[in-house]
Amino acid sequence: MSLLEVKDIDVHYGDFLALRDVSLNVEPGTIVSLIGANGAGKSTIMNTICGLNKPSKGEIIFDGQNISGKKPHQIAKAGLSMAPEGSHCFESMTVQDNLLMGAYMAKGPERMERLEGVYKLFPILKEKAKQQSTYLSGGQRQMLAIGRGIMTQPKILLCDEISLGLAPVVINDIYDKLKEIAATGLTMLIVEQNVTRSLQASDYAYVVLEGKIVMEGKSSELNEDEVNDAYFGINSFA
Amino acid sequence: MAQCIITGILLGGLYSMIGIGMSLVFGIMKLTNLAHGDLMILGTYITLVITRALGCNLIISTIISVIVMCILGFVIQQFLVNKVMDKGEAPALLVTFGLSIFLSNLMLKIFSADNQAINNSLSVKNVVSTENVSISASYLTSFIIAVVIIVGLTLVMQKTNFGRSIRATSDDPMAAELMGVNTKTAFAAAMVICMGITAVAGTLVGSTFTFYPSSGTQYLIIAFGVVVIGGMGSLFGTLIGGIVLGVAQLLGGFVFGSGVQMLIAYIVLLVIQALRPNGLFATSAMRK
Amino acid sequence: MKKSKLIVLIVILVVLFAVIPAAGSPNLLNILTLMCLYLAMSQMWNLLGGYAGMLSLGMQAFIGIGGYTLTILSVRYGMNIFLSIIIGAVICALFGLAVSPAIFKMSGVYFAIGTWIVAEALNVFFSNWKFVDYAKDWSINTVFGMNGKQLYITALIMAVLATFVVFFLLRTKIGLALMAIRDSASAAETMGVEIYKTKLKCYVIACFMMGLIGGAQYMQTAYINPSTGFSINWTIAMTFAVIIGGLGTMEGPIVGSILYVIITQIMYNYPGMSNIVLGIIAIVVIMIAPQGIMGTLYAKTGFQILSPRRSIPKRETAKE
Amino acid sequence: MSAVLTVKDLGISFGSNHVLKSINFELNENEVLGVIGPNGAGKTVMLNILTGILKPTKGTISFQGKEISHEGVTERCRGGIGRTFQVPRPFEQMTVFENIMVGGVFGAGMSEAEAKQKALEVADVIKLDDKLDLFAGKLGLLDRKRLEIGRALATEPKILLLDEVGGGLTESEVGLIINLVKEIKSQGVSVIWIEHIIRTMLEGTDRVMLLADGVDVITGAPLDVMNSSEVKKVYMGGGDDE
Amino acid sequence: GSSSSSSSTNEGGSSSSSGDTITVGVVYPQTGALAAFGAGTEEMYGYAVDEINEAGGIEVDGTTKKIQLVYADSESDPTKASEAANNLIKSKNVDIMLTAKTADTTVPVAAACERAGVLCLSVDTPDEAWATSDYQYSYHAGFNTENELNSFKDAWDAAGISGGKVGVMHATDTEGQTMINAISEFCEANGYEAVDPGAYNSGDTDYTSIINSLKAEGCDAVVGVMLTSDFGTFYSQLKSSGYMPKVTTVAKATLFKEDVDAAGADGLADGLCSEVWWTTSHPYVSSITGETCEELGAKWMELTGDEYAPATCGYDYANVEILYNVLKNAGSLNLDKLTAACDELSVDTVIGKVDFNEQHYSVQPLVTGQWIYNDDGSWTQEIIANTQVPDCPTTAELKVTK
Ligand SMILES: Nc1ncnc2c1ncn2[C@@H]1O[C@H](COP(=O)(O)OP(=O)(O)OP(=O)(O)O)[C@@H](O)[C@H]1O
Ligand SMILES: Nc1ncnc2c1ncn2[C@@H]1O[C@H](COP(=O)(O)OP(=O)(O)OP(=O)(O)O)[C@@H](O)[C@H]1O
Ligand SMILES: [Mg+2]
Ligand SMILES: [Mg+2]
Repeated sequence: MSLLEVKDIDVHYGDFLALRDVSLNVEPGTIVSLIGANGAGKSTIMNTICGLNKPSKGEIIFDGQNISGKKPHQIAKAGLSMAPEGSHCFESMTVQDNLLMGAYMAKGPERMERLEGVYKLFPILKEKAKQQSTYLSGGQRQMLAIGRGIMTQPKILLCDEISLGLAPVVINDIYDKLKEIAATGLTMLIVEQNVTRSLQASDYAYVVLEGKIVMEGKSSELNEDEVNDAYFGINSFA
Repeated sequence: MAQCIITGILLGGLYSMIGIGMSLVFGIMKLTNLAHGDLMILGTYITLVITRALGCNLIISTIISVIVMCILGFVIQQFLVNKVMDKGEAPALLVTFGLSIFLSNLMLKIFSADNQAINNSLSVKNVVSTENVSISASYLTSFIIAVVIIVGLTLVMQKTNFGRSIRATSDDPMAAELMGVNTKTAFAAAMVICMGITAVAGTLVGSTFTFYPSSGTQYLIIAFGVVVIGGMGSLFGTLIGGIVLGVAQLLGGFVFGSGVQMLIAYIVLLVIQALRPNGLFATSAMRK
Repeated sequence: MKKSKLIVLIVILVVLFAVIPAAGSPNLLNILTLMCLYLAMSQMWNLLGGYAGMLSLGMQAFIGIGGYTLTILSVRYGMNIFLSIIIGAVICALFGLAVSPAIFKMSGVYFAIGTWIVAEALNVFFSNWKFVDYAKDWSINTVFGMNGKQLYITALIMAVLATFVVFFLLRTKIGLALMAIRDSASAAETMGVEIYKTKLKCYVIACFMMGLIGGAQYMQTAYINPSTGFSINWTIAMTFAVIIGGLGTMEGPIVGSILYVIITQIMYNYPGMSNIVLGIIAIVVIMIAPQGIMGTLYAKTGFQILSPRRSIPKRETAKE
Repeated sequence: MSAVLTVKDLGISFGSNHVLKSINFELNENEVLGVIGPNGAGKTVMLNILTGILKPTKGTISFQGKEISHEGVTERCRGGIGRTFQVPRPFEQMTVFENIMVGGVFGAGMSEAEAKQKALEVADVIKLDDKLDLFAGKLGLLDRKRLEIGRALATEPKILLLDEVGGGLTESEVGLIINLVKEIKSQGVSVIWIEHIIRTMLEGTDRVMLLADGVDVITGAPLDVMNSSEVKKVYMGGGDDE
Repeated sequence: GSSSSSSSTNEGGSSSSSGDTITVGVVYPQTGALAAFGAGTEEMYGYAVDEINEAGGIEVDGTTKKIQLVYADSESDPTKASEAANNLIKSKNVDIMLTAKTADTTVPVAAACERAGVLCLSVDTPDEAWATSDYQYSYHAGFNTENELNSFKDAWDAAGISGGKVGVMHATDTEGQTMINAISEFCEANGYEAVDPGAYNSGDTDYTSIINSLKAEGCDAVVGVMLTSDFGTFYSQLKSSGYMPKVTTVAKATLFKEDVDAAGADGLADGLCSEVWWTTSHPYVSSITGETCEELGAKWMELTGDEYAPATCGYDYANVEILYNVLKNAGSLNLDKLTAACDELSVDTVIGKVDFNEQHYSVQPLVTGQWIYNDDGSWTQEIIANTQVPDCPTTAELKVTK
């Protein structure tokens, strides 16, 4: 049975129809990636799943529970967490408090354990633990956001623009670690701009074009050039 | 001179009581509550009415007033402020502006413009009375309560999961939701706490000074002054802000005459503001 | 073309307002005078609060200075009343300039509060200032001779002047800079916008105009003391008018102040209810139309008479 | 080739955090200098110093032979230093057209009429000519990045500082940005370009500088730098190349 | 219509008492900080006017007319008072304006009337506060600082502190300034020594530095003219400072029972002395009907349901009395005739003889009262001195405060 099942959803921004009949499935223990050009609707899909947008049609089933129309915090409590696009740190709080917020729903001692885990993944965050997150560089914020997502220890973690602004060394690192984490049973839905990396990292991929899913398949079976063609489609300028 | 400094510090305690609620609401919701003064005076009236009507002990009526104000805080947050919060800073500010006009005039209608004072024995008592120095019991009480509340609240905000969730909500409501925080409830909780404290401040003000329905404006300026000196959102800053304002006022009165004591306090305030535009202890959440 | 339509509209309005005194009753004249005065004030408040991002709670400082200058110069020194209010306006501009180094360090709420404190400080200062006879109640008997028509014309001039000042300011570079600063100060700065100077220009112009309007207001009121001259109620009235009309629109203050005066006139019949009703209206308007009447109308329909927007020239001319 | 910008021994600390220790480099006339470095290396900080937003603790910056360390933000902009922000900061409630005009009027000191013409020209360059009357707040990420560049161009800069304008863009969009920068360069503008995308460094720049540990570790031809052991060690990770 | 009055109205011809009524505007604080002053106003004005109308009205310009009152709220705000007066003049076309209840009301209303050329009759504001301008059409009956100080001196004398020091509590407002300007000379003339601890601003929350000066000088009495709220705050701080003068005489603060109660907890203001404008025991009678003050007081209680008739009862009635006599003497609504009638007016009213001087005001006498806090929590105002109105009986001896 799928852990997350999106069934035929439509999403509107005012009059603008941003998603049309989008359906997708995420099996437990897998990494699924969304691929698409800018403005294709990837963030919209992610935001709708975690309750920041309301679908005007269709439903979302998570862990056997219909979560469409629920509030983000209710969905988070059900075990679905997201590292949003643009990192969104709690600016006035220290790096450590930011991470602890990730474990908001957890019990005391467990929090500290998870914290150590994240520090191992991003040593720089440990260095800056007592600093206010406002002073982090662009990439450090991104790490903080991902770390915070991991702190929630969700059943499924959504990462939007996971490698935005990160140095290649860090990106490689993250993907290595994500594989490790996934091996322990964490399920993930990620958005990644780089097609090659995206296909390498994931088990299954969906290609989004102008609010519709235009292609899907096992990552290992998808052809990179076809994927590129699929999502550039009409969108090439040159 | 010594008298002025001591009284100034103690008066500062009362001032910071007046400022705490406003500082918290700003720190947490980025909301400048223009109705703060009127809400506080409403709290004062509730205490007064209960004391008169039930003839009960001041502490009990304060507790009832705190409860009523907490409920009111919840209602205001849920039905007014939460509804416009996501439309930007200005609309929420303007809602409190409307609320301020509405409340002060409603109180005028209900309680009439008569001056009032909350009956209590503290207001005319003193703790120490020597040739040179006398310490008023009500000032001292306010000061102690202020310190206790500020220390307690700081601990709650810094050390507890609840405090963190409120701070997180204040920084980035969307991200906080994603962490599982019910932000509307967090805001409401914050407002409830603020209003509870404000009710206590109201009682203290009512038992120290005479008041009337439109007194709110006067205390709004004081709350502003306290919060602006200390830095919006900083609890410790609120205490310091109160003391600075109180001492500036009293020393100003001592040196230049009573008539200009507030002028001196305002000038000190403006100078501090010009030198430290975000107050002495601004939380960096204010950095844009 | 659009511009000519605008000019026609303005001419019609001005002519209409100029003709009314001949036809209207004294009561109507009185109401129109009030409308014009509040309109002028809220237009200036809106210039700062709505366009320049300087939400001020201290505009009463300049109403007070304007009123007091009129009083002292004309009553005590027998100066011509119009000359007095112009001098008052100049004093206001200078005062604004003098306090600007301090209050311009503040921004956002801090600015709002800072300006209010300045006004409060003035209130206390005037109350303790021998030169103005402390907090004495002054009857401004030099303006007793002005009749309703003269008052109305003065107020009308203020209203038209204030509106045009705002309109032309926004059509100049300052307008462009203000919009940019409002949206992102740091980006504006790296585009070469001089934030401090731009804001200062607006502020000083608004101070000058406020002083002028304050003088005109006190020709009407003919009575002043520090606590009324420097009363926060002035700013409350302006704020109210701008909120319900629409912050950051040029028509907002016009619509808002007309409504404000109408509401207060109606509420004369229900003592004590006036402000309760105004408070409720303010809340309701913000709840259902956070951008005010004109702001919401603009967002919904694009309707705007006096637009600060820059039009895009025709392509052909561009590519030649 | 002569240098338009010379940076000598530039350093800055935040408290005990010595973010930049000593940066030295030259930017030549009509050159695109790529800057790479690990996250938190101080690339954005360096840009903020060059534009005058941050004050350095030491070092000198000379622009067109003139020392400019003491100049303010607007002064430098008018002098010919344009920049973009890592996170775009458009004037959201102004139209695209007005956004660009701001650059012309204040950065280049044009009259409004001139600025309008300039805005049209720039819009063609950045390919936003069909979105001129949209409010900037409504733009998508790519368009926001383009607008960032467009506004900076309108100030008629001698040098243009780009902070991750390709971040978050797809491969093909990155290609578009590379072409855009080439076009800008062809108009005689020198560029400093911070980016984490290897392809932009290889295809879009004339030289690349690696920033790490607060110093400029290595500067040189793109391919050489990207293949250098230093870059592999601190930036690319491991020995595996892209 | 009474076109006659329009000759001198600047507005030009809109006087309009339609047919057989004379429209009289009344601006007073119905709401706001001064609302306590306004309580019962409409009842008392209405009662007095009904008496006139029921007796057939008044003959002006050849026809007998009834008086019709139209009210407007000053909201206790001078700016609003001025707008309210304008509104009455412009929209209700009032022929004559009445106003009362503190300078914050009477001064702006008088200013509006001067501007519009409408006769304005006012009462119950201290004369100096009102008479700061050369009025043409405004007349006032009140009391002056000298009367006030004389009534206070009676209390000081009774306290047995002759030759002692008197601390002066004065705000920066007109009344406070008037008092501080007059006090030195007054004290010197009467063998006291005035101590000036400095002015305060109305609304101040802390009086430490003033109290310190009073304490340091060892004042035997405190005199002042203060708002109730200021007084309450000051007095409780005075008490908690551990120092108390033998007698405290304060004008304005405690005219009504509600005020003394509000001044502070548990009978804080017990023993406070204040000036008394009018009581039901005053020996005067109505110039309209011959009713005694006693009867008027009873009427007040009947109409308002209050338990006692405050000083405003007599002054409200007196304002209509003045209106009545002026109209009767002028026999016209012509502004010149009305002002002439005012200038010549000399009539015995329930607040004593009203006779306007060159500066258009008439000084009424005062007696001295002391507030006594009863065991059951109620207040009694005892009359402890009656030098200015000997026929008004005293009810008690002064009680010295400790
Ligand atoms: N809040 C909003 N209001 C209106 N339109 C929106 C909003 N957010 C997104 N859109 C529009 O919806 C479409 C999909 O946007 P979305 O952010 O989901 O794209 P994306 O695939 O995540 O792109 P990117 O790679 O740039 O992040 C775009 O056309 C965008 O302009
Ligand atoms: N105002 C500040 N106060 C304290 N530390 C700061 C401040 N600004 C930046 N820093 C620190 O300086 C370092 C460099 O930051 P900078 O933003 O320049 O990195 P960057 O090279 O642009 O990285 P990225 O590629 O991730 O954007 C970071 O470690 C950051 O924490
Ligand atoms: Mg996206
Ligand atoms: Mg950076």
